[in-house]
Amino acid sequence: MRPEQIVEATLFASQTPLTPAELARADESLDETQVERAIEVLRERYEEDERAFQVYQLGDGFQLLTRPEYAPYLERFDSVPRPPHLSPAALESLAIIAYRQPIGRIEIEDVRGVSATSVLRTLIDWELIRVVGRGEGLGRPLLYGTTERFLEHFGLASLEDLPPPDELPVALGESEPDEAREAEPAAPPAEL
Amino acid sequence: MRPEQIVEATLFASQTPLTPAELARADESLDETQVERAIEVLRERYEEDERAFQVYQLGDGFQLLTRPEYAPYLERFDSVPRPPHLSPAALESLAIIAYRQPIGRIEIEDVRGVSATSVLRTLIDWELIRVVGRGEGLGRPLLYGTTERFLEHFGLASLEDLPPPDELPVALGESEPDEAREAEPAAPPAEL
Amino acid sequence: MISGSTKPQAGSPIAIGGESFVVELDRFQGPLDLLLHLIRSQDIDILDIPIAHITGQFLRAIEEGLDRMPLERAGEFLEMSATLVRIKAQMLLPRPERYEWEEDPRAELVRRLLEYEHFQDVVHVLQTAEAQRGRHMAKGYIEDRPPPVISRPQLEVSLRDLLEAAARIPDPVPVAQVRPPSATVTVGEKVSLLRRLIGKAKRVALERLFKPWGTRAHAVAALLAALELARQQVIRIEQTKPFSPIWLFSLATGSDRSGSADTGADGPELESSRVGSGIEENGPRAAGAEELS
Repeated sequence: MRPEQIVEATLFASQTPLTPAELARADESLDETQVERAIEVLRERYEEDERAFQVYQLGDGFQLLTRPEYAPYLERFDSVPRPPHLSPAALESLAIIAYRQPIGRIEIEDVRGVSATSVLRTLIDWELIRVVGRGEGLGRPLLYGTTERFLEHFGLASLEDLPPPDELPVALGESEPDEAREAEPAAPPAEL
Repeated sequence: MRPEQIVEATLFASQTPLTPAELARADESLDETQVERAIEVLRERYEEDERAFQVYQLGDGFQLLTRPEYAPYLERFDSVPRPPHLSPAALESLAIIAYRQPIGRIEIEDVRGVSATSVLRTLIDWELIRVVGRGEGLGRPLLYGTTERFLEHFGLASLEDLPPPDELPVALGESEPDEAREAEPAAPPAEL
Repeated sequence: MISGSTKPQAGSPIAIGGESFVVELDRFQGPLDLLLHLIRSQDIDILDIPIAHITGQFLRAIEEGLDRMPLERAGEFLEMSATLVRIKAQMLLPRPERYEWEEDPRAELVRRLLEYEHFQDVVHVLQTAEAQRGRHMAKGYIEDRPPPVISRPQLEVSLRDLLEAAARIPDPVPVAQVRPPSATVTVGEKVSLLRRLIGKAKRVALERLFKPWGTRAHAVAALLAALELARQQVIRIEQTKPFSPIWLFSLATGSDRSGSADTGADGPELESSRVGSGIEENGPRAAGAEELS
């Protein structure tokens, strides 16, 4: 059995993204590098053969998903309930957290001009954000950051897929905390 | 979009076998004959390309499944469908309904202290509870009670078989696993 | 919402002055959102906001919607109007009194507006990403046809599980507890209890004087004690509406202990950080290989 066949079978059987490490568990002969190479092989084959699905990267994981152009056909079927679209309030807080993490509640409220308590609870319940630590200062406030699930929900391979702040229409003068962005080499685009 | 691509997307996205008639619902341009031809095309391609999956016929439906030779790899994952179990929250609500029926959502939430909406839906989906009437008062709230299936599932002939609330500790003590009891030094037989 | 009839589209010009000024307050995420809308929809240079003009519009926009708003939200809009009015006043100060190195009173507001606008761009990015992700379907997207009841997998829940859950149900609040007749209760006891409690807190719920005992006799004694101390002008009794809690306020002078209800908001969030991926959330369905992990 070739590595890409084993990886294909495993990706095919899973309903959630799997990391290379998880995929490698399918066989002793596999390691993460081989898995990643296998994924590349599969991607190229699916592309060439014009398969209706492709391997996409979501966070650290990979998942077989249909290509977007098939959505209109599939939407004709009764589908399982999918995560709801986020409310503007939730999106606003999430946007701030995504770009400023780790960040505390007070700072989020300062930017939004409104209370964020209940929104934060919702985002935590949906596992889109989590507590990543505690800040300095009075009461050592909880600091929030985004989760793997956040990346999955928005179809992002990593936070680097978000445009850098200065490329947004309204760029901010002050520099953003984004050391993380430079640290890792960009992963191959997920094509999402 | 070629018919076999639409059929492939649909087969891929579906959890259960779909009949040609169901598959044809994906697009007006498709009829059952075309679907069947598309399935043939896919089968040949998957065979040729040595894909890890194939289109299998199950009853009068078709489903994409991994080939049997990949089972050993997939079995390494925790993927065998396990019988579903009720979450503690669902169980708790079920217990409240069993003992206090007919009872409304608000009263259940009062006891549990948290929202019961989704739990109630789950219990209704499992046909363990049903709406038995409407209460007095504001909005005439729905009242829930247990079903026949509830009795069947828990092996009860009737609701009277449930131990009265004040005997619960005793009832639970009695149904302690037998080994535990046998481990205790048994009272010495009278004859010794 | 100020007026339900016309829904202004984002970016549509707002009629200035007169009756046609229609803004749905509910539509805005908060004061910054509203302010930004006023600025954008009138092609105002954000770096040179005509403060008097905008303040007037802002005040009029919130005027009507305010009392229909929950207190917390209303407070957020009011805070902004206070800021605007303050800036307006500062702008009116005669020039000579303001030094050159002094910051434009509008600077902080402009910074906040720009920052808020920036994150609106991010919101747009996220919305687009979310919509795109929604066009990719995973295996299992097409729903199971609900299987006939007979073929449903057996739930893995035993009667013991159910009874254990039942044992965890708290008892209903007893209507009246049977007490041995010897346990008499006197108004005097309640008076000294109340005096002790009111010494420590500025206000005490009447309930606290009898709830632990739960009998009618205690409730009556507590009420009589409260009335007695009220007569002696030690406390004041307050109830906001029928059947709401009865509060006993100390009339002794002391530090103001206005509540701070919102402070501990961060606490319980940790606990709720995992919401089950289990059956409760998703309802029953044939488990695929979803548990691969």
